[in-house]
Amino acid sequence: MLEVRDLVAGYGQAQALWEVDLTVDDGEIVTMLGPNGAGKSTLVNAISGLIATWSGTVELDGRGLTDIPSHRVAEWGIAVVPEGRRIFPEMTVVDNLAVGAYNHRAREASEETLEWVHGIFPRLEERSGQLAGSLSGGEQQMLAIGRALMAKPSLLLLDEPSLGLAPIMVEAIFEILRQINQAGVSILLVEQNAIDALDLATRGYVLEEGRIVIEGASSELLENEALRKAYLGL
Amino acid sequence: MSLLVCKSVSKRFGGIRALNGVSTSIEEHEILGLVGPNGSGKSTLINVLSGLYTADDGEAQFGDLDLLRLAPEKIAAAGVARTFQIPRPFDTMTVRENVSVSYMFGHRRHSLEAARDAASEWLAFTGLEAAADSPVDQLTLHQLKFLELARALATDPTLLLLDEVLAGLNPTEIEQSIEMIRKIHERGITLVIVEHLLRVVTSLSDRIVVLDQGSVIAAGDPTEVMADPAVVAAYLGGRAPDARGA
Amino acid sequence: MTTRNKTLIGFAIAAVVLGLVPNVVDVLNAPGFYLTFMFTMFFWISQASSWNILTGYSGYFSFGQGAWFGIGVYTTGILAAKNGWPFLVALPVAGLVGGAAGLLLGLVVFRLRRLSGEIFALTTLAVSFVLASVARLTSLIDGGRGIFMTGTPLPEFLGDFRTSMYRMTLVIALLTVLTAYLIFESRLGWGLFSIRDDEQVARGLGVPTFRYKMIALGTNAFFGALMGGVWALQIGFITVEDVFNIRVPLLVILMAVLGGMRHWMGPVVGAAIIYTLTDRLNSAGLADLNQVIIGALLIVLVLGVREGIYLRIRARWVASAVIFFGAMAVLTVFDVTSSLIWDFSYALLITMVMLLIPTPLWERLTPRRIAEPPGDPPPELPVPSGKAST
Amino acid sequence: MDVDLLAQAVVSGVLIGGLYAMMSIGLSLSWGALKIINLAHFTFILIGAYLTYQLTTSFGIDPFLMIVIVFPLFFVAGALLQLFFEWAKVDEFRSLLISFGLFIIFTSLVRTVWTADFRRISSEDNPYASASIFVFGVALQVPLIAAFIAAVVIAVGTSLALSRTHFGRAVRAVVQDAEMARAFGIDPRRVAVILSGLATAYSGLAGVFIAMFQVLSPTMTFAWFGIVFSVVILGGLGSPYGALGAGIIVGVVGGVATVVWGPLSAPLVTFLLLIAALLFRPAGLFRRSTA
Repeated sequence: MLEVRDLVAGYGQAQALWEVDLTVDDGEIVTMLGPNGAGKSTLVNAISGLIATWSGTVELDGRGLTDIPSHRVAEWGIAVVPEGRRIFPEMTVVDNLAVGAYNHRAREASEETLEWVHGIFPRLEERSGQLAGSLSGGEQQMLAIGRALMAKPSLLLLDEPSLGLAPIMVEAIFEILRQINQAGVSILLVEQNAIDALDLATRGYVLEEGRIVIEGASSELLENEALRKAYLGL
Repeated sequence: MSLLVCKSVSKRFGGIRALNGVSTSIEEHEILGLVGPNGSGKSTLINVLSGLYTADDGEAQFGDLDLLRLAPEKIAAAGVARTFQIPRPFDTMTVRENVSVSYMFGHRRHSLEAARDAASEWLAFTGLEAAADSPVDQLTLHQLKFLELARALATDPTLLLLDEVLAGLNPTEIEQSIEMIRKIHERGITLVIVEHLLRVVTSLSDRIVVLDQGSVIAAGDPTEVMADPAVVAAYLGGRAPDARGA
Repeated sequence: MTTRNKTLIGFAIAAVVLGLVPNVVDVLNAPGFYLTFMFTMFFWISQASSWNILTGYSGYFSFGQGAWFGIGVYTTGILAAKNGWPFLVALPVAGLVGGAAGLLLGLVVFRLRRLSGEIFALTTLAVSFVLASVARLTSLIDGGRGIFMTGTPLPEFLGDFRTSMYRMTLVIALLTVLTAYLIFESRLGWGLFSIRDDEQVARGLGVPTFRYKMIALGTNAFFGALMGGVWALQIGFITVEDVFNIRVPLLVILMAVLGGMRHWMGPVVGAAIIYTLTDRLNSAGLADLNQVIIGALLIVLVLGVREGIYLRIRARWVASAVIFFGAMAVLTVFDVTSSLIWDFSYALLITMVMLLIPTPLWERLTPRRIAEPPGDPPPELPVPSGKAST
Repeated sequence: MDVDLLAQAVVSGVLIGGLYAMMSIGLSLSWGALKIINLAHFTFILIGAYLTYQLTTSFGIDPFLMIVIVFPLFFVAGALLQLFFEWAKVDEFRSLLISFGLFIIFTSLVRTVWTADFRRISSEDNPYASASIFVFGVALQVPLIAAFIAAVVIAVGTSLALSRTHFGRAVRAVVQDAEMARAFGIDPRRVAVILSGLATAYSGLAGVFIAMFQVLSPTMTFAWFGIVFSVVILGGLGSPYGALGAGIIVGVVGGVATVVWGPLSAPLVTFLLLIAALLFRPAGLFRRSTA
């Protein structure tokens, strides 16, 4: 469903991605691994339209995303859980979720979606009226995921959801991602935490210094020496 | 001999503990690599040591000064300089003026006239002479990073904290930057480099300190440290071995 | 000879030439409004330059010029007019009181918390409102009755009233601009510029930001009040409404922004232009149109000439000189207008039109060599070493 | 001290506070949400007032009817102005300078059209000016009561809109993180244009009420600076309830100071309050502290 071809992107003058190719099929969980600064966040931001691509194409279900205004991307079925969560801190939890369902397609179904999201994250229902900025790190991550789900995406992009969370919370979040996937949402999971991510995903890519250096099934990648090399520089 | 000794340095942002009692030391004339996964607290440590953030707790002895209790300008005057990951040049000034200002203040005070000459020296050292009289908005990222270096060097530091000098550069530029870091070190300046390109850090550093979730999880010889299971787990994730959080 | 010495000699020449103007006017028996025109311009040049020492140099945007001006006006008003001090003794006291008030404000705003730009700006605005209210309430200052300055005696060596005003404002304007220049060419100046560009980085490089900001604010307030002290005489009857209104800060901002805040000459040029335009349009009975033109000019310049008119003139100095002096010559020789001031303002307007041409268009219209001032090497483009392929 | 006088001062202070709030909400929204310190709001109020004067005087339109005329007219003007700001890509500082330029232009245009003479709607065209209602023995001018009610409606309405509607959530999302808002389908530009229209319309309405009971002069904007900035800062940027609360505080404090220390002391007390707020609570008195 998602096809990225020859994607080149960066910030200002700094090029961060060199001709990246990747695909996510319907119903898949694909993970994009790589150490700090490999260009993973740039990739997420370029696909979700947060930054302009320099060249190359991004297609969702055969429709090109690179030329539409970035506020339309949500309408087309891509939702993002950005690095650092970036929830709206001075809005309540329920308002954050409502913003997630802002696009017209999602807005009509927002009540049912909200029920679904509350089912996945009962904690968010308990905290409905609370300001999002006052939530704990783990709860904020749930909110960021919940907000993205409210957009009724066919593809969910996650940028390092495990960042800064206690291992037990990481486990919980990844378990929920599996649930979400079973409900029919494809997932592109960008992670530094390779072992947990590969445990979840069917396939994976490894990004190093802006280029994809390895790709393959999760089980193969885990054994791949190149993965360690990419991460640990040894 | 230790140039800088950090004892249980802590810094919280809201509910997040960015630095959780970091204790470590920096030896004279060494290159210390400071590494760790995203969000592990490396940049926060640099920001605390350079006075940009106020630490909540701990001390950082530099000679008989505690850097954590000093204003940033006093830290600079003591001989500690830093660079920023995203270059922050003075953008209404030319390249030369940027460096001159830093020479005028910095570690010792100098006159305006002396600063013009000294700036040339540091611009030559960093290979920026050709761009000396350009406004900074005409520089490439690579040049801006070298300007960060030139400006920090012009303060005449004994300790230089480099925050992700290589981020955003292409392979050729990375090679050039590594050469530059070596040259700086040869001048007798002690370096702390925060870097995510581990192959570069391991080859450059005399010693490595690994941070994870605001704590030091390993320190020592680069190759040994990077093979430490706790470090591997910090980077690759998965079941945390018992060493975690030690 | 160094640039600095050249500039200082320039100041000396300007001082001598301008100092002789009253004598020339006397000899030629020229109308007295020339002197009034010029000393009012000196007033604005000094106000704008002193404001720029704080705001242009350090980047801390101040709406407080009216406060310093007002402190000066009222200090000489109280000391000289109400208590009979000799004017020339009261005058420096006015400057010092203003400077002290500036430092006091600085102590609070720079120490208490790191105020963001707009909050600092509003605090300075509020300070002038408070001063106005205090003056209105306190009978020791004004008490709503106003102060008559007209009877204040001036020393005889200064000449008649007009000449005295001219000489005093000239000296203060020269001192203000000279101070602005000396700061511009000093460690203090560079420290302030670095604060303007990035205060955090400046501190990190060792700039004593608190002290420097205090000096800048103190200097601004000192000169603002000193010139205010003289201006009390010109106002004649001092009232709170005339002194603490929003006019002084607004015009000063306009002048400095128009002329360019990044250079010590910017406010000088800006004040000269704005004051000339204002004065001429007012005398032509077009006071309202005048405001419209100035407002529009401000918008156009903020959008189109971000560096300010002065740096534009430097970049196009040949064209500026040719057009300005050419126009002056033509207008004077053919006696088109009724006075030299009109010639001057028309020449100024024509030159401004040329200066408003956007830089890209200008560069296409002119061969590059001509636009370059001599002595300044052409800016070289940096050599991209190993630039990222895009 | 006369208790009756004090009571009168408090009650009319509350009412005039409503007017202050209405004068300030536009600037507050523009500054807080659009990051544009739009000094032109002072002239929007002025033009709203003069327009009311002109149309009521020339055509005998009921002053209250002006609300329906001014609102859409000023909404469009504000929207256009925002498009201009977007086109010019101005930052906060330059927005201050540009809107200052607009301020100068509009003020002198008002002076050109209506001259510097004092203007007041004649009592034939404006029967409300002299009408009073007695509440608890305190005489209250009808326009002032109307202005207070309008201010409450605007503050409550805007607040509810911001908290309950899709548009309101979009506004808050854009203010807090425009990039994320965009990622979820919000077009920040559209939001800004609508908001600017509303803010400008509110300022125009304040002018309508001012024309109903005050004598107009082109220089009256200068007197507003202190009050409006006090209300905006005390109330917290971008907060309609804050502006209402701060307006009432400024109104009451001014009224009480007048009774206790005389009319001249009112601005002093107001501005001291403002300075205290700037130094100790720059985020405003009513803001929940989040960080």
